[in-house]
Amino acid sequence: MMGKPEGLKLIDENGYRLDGRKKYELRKIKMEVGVLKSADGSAYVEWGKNKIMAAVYGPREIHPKHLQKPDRAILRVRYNMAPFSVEERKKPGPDRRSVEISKVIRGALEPAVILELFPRTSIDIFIEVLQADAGTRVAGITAASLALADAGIPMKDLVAACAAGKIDGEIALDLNKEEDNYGEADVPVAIMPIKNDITLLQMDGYLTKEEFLEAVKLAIKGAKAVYQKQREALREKYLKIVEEVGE
Amino acid sequence: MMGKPEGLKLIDENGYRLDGRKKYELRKIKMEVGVLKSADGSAYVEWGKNKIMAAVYGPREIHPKHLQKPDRAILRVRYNMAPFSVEERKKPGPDRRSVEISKVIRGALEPAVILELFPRTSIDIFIEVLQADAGTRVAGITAASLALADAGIPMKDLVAACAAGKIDGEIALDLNKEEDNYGEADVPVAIMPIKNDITLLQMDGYLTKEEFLEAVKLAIKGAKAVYQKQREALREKYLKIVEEVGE
Amino acid sequence: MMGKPEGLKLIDENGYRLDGRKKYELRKIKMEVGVLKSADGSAYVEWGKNKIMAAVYGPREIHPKHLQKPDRAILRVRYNMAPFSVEERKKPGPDRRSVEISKVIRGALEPAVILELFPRTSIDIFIEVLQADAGTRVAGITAASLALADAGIPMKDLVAACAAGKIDGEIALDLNKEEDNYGEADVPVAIMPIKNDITLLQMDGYLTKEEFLEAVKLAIKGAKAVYQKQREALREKYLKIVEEVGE
Amino acid sequence: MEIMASIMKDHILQLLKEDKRIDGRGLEDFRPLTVETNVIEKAEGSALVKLGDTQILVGIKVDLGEPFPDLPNMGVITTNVEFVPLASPTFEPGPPDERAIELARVVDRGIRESQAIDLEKLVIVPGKLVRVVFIDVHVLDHDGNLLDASGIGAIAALLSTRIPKVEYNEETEEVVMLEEYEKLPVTRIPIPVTLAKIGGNLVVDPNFEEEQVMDGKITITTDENGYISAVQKSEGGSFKLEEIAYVTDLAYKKASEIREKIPGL
Amino acid sequence: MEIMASIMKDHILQLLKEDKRIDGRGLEDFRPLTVETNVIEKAEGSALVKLGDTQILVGIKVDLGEPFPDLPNMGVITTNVEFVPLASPTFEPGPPDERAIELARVVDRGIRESQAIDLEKLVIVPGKLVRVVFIDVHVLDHDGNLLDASGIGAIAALLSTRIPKVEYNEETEEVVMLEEYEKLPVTRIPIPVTLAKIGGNLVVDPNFEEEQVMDGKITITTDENGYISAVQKSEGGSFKLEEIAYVTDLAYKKASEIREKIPGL
Amino acid sequence: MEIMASIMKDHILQLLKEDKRIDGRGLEDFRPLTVETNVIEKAEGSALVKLGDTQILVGIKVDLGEPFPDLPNMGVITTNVEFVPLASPTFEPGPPDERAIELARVVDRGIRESQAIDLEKLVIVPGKLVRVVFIDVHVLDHDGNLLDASGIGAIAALLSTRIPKVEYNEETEEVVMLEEYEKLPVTRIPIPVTLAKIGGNLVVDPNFEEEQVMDGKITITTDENGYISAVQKSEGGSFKLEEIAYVTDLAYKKASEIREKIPGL
Repeated sequence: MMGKPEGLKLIDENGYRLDGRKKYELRKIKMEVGVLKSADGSAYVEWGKNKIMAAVYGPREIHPKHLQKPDRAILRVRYNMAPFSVEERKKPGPDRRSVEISKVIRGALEPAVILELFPRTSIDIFIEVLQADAGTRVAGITAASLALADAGIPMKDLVAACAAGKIDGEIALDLNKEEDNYGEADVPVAIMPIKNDITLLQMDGYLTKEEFLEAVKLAIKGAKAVYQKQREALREKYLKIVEEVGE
Repeated sequence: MMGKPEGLKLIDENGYRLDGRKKYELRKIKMEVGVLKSADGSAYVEWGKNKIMAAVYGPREIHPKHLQKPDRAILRVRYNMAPFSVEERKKPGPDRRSVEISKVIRGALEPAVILELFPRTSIDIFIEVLQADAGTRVAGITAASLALADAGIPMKDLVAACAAGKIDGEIALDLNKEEDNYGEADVPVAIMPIKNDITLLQMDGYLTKEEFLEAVKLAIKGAKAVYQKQREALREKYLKIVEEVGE
Repeated sequence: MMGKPEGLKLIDENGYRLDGRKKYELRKIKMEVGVLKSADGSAYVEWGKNKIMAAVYGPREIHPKHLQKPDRAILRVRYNMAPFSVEERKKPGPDRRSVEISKVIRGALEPAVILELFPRTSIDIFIEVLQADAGTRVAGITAASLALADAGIPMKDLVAACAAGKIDGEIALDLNKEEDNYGEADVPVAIMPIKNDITLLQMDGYLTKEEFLEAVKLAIKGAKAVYQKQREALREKYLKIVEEVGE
Repeated sequence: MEIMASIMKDHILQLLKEDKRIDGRGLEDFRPLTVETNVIEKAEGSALVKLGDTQILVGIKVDLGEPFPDLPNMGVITTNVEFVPLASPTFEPGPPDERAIELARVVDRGIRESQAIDLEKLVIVPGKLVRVVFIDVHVLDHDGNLLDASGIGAIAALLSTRIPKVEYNEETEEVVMLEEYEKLPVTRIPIPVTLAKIGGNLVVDPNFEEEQVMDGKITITTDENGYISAVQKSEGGSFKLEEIAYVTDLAYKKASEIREKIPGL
Repeated sequence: MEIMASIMKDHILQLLKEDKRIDGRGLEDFRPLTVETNVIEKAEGSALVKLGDTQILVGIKVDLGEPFPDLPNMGVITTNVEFVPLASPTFEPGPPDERAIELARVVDRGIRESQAIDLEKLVIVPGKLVRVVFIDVHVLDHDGNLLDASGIGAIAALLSTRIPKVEYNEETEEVVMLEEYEKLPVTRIPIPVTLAKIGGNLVVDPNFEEEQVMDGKITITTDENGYISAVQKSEGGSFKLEEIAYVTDLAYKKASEIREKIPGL
Repeated sequence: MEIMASIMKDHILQLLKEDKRIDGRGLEDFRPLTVETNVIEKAEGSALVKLGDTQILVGIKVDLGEPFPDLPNMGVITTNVEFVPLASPTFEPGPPDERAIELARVVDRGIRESQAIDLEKLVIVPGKLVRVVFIDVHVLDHDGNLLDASGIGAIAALLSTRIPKVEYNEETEEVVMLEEYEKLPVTRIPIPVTLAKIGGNLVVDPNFEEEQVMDGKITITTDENGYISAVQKSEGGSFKLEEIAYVTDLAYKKASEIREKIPGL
């Protein structure tokens, strides 16, 4: 949230946003499952200008053995930005922001994964942001959840994610970079849609209670739309396999 | 030891130092034992403006197993300064000075601890300098020794410590920050008072042999006074326990 | 390869180089085997102004056990420059250049060492550049190979190394620092002379295929001359031992 | 260890069925809280927070420095948290781990997004020279809920901060520190309130044992104007929408109570 | 694992006796190669390379900065390679290891020594202000021969790079970015070609399995003028002089074929 | 290993009962010492010290740089020690560990506190430009008592140092290095002398085996004016006051003998 340039309007008189969307409209989202050979599961998500790749390795042996849990797998998540993914080149390696995001993404995915099935192993999730334009963490969760499914990891539900925020005083869905920079708040949310369980919830900004809850509800709606796209992407992958096996 | 400002007198014509002490006078010292819940033993020492907390964990399992000794415990010491403990904010994390001080403090405490009783374990001592005003290492040793006793670690004797130094050409006890900056030498000493064993001895400055030995003797006297305060602090803790059990 | 100062000639009209050598002439090389007490094997090489010390430790137990190979020893190489070894003081610790050189030196020595004889162990080679003047990697390989022999590690052959390069448009042997800076290419080569096996080959510069192969052949010739000196140095060491035993 | 943890979990859950907690508190009770300021004379501001057996020391240092290039008219605040191994057997020496980094960032957001400090008043020469405020949180004893204790300590320490006034001489381009002192421009009092979810129950201000067995937790930072300036769901577990609404309401209430305990308010 | 490796090695060697490879290629065949540029809009240049199942993404960022003191009349290029753990079970999180560093340095040498970029044209104010070109190689999927894929990606991304023209005002000493864009001054197209040695056989463009069992490998980078700008024998193993000659010839030939696939050439 | 150590300890203690040492020396004897200077031509000063089988190489590099803000009229010296793994099976690659740091700091204090180098003479422009002297100690072979060898090497290397004279042009604010060379202003010769305590016995210049079994050690650095400039009790063990007095006396005596061996004195 930075100081907004004088006179910049994020929503015009007709209710359109700078990129032409309406207040409750998602950016264009493309998903593809199974994009990497080396990984046990993988997915690629384009979400507006965000380009995110996720890979899953595991369940596999844990190297420093004292990290093993006798009764379940451990989930590890690494969210990373490519140096060229942002306007100003980012120095390689984790910064404090990506350490925090990796941690909350792990907390968002953990409730969905049935870790008890694979004691003493790790399931490692790697999220690479190849291009960033606000909302990378929800896009990353969405991609990681697909990659987990692609890897055949048993899950209670897919995790779908989306953000809402406040721009020009109004609650709006799925902020892009400019909106995030000059808006008043951002509320990323992840859910397991079957039971409406919220597994990620953050807020960065300044909101009344009412605005906050409105944003959460809107983000949940967005996440449900994302969920449908996730299911389609998995179905496509499934059909492709069936086709290949049929050949 | 920096260049002393023109005309600054550290001892006035009546033999008083800048903080009103006489040459052989200690700063005001307060000690409290058992100040932390999480640690196995702990102590807090205020020594002039120094504020030092020490904690002991152990004997406990050592994580990188190759560090284990089959016939005794290993003693580990970490001396650390809080970023706000000094005039100029100190960047967090160990610098070369604190690495050296941690090492010599370990050497000062090791002779007192009966390590043979706990093979394959570690006894970990953490010293946090919350405010620093010269003499943190002797205050830290004093606090750590109390924390060891509080943790019930068997010892041959308490380790008591104190420094002496040279200011305005004279040997004086227990330099404060200003005296340390503008003085000619600092001689920190730690002893096990029962047998008069010297377990820490350093000198930073420029002294004749006679001055050096005079400073050592004076510091030993100071350490013996500190020893009495340590015993009182432990007695107070003991009485408190007796009281609580009695209730 | 930097921009050459206007008018600087690296080879004069009589075919002499700046340090008085002819095109195909090696710098003066001195070798001594068994120069360190602590190491299992060691050697010191002066090659022009290069001063290089190499030590071998092993076969010995590997500390992080997961690095062990059940069927052979692992070879580890660390090439390091002393801070005072170059014109501008070098900050201690490995930089990207020394990481790469360590890796290619390992690849140059590995084919010669019979690693299968010592499963689950490591053989550690340390190369310290005490003074650098171009050609430190070939001098380092030469010294390391002697240190391996001194440590009694069974080898198929000694590894001998030498570089050739291009200066003032001509292929020349064993460039010194000035020639390396202002020359057009440098081609370091290591061989096992018995079978003419090339175990190190790099090229840094800009050469036609013909020039490149000419440089390789010339470097091989140089390495063979170095090989003779290695054998002499080992013979001297052997005679010294015989003498000592005889006493 | 794992067995002890599972026995402890059973015990805590059993108690929660009857709305009881392991240390006897009600579900909506904080532990006893004391906040003492000006405990470190060498720091420009400081606060020692005791929340039950949890102890946090916060020190504020204020330096002069350059503003961020994209924010030339704002001072700089930076929040750092040290989980020193003195405070818990679960802390290791070394640079801040993910727990300490998350904690620092949530405390920082609560302060920054509420504009608790008027950063524009920290500018001395726009684009060139501003005050840099270091908020250093030093954990002394970890008995749970470090985040609330740290957030309370941070704002209390900021409120206690006194800095020398400065005069800038435009001609000589020199800065003179005056003998006179002024307060930091603290305009709002954001307070974080954390609830843990344990087997379907929500408890405020979880202690160490409760944190060991909880599924997840959520922190809501609110200020005295009725605004939320930071929300963070942390660890695993999940929350229902109604739970979020409940947690938010309780956060306002608890924050008001806590604000009473801060010296000088 | 070790046993599987030895069985795989036997299998690969058995096939090689009949000049066959594990994936059906001939000894001198590259895997299918595609090069797509301008895939990252936020980068000044970019290229996605697929070489069989190996995938590499290269991004180019161009900043302004100071030249090296000893090279006041030259812009700066710097090559970094990230082996992110997404790309292979053999990669670990952390700073570049020796494999990534070697790869970056060989790619860098191939470009630098051929003077593929006219560094003098990157100078804005001699000795003071130049363009700094960051070549960032991001490995996405490691199925062998990362070096050739990276080298191809680097030069393709450089060729695709567009940077805003700048105007330097000598009086105000200010730099103005113009709306007009220009290409990077790329003057040569160096292409690395790698051959692995497996039990006495030489195979070009080794895949992951082949790399697991190879003795060593050699990379020759050549440009369209018939010059070699980098050679690197890597890993263990050894080569005969005649093999070096063969490898060099093949490198020229393969590089010409690869150059055809680079967009915009 | 542990058993070998205990057998060695018994053996060493047995000998010491008869005032004998494992290598045949008397309790107050140093091992043979040689000091050779100007061994590294590329360094401004250097010294190779052999103390028995211990070998230390010290290089001195002198740069130009800024003084510390609080010491504007003083040049800068900085001492670094590298325990490179070539020198001992007990050394690991990596940044200096606590042993190397302690050693560097004690050597540094011995030189600094005796004002062995006249730092005021290293100032070129007060507050702005001074000479920065890097003392780099490189351990080549560790057979015990690295500290004395390093201290001897450091002062010998400083004595051998030659630096180009400089001329500062106040108008152009440029520094010109002249062809003429001058010595570093070394005014005192501090020498560290170390004694180890082994089972109640004190032995000077402990070798590697003695260090393995010693309880602790003490180093006294003295100069030719009869002053002490550094004292360090190191490792465990304890000393009586009378032992300190004895050690100090012996340190003066031994330092005088050692000073004779330094070239150019």
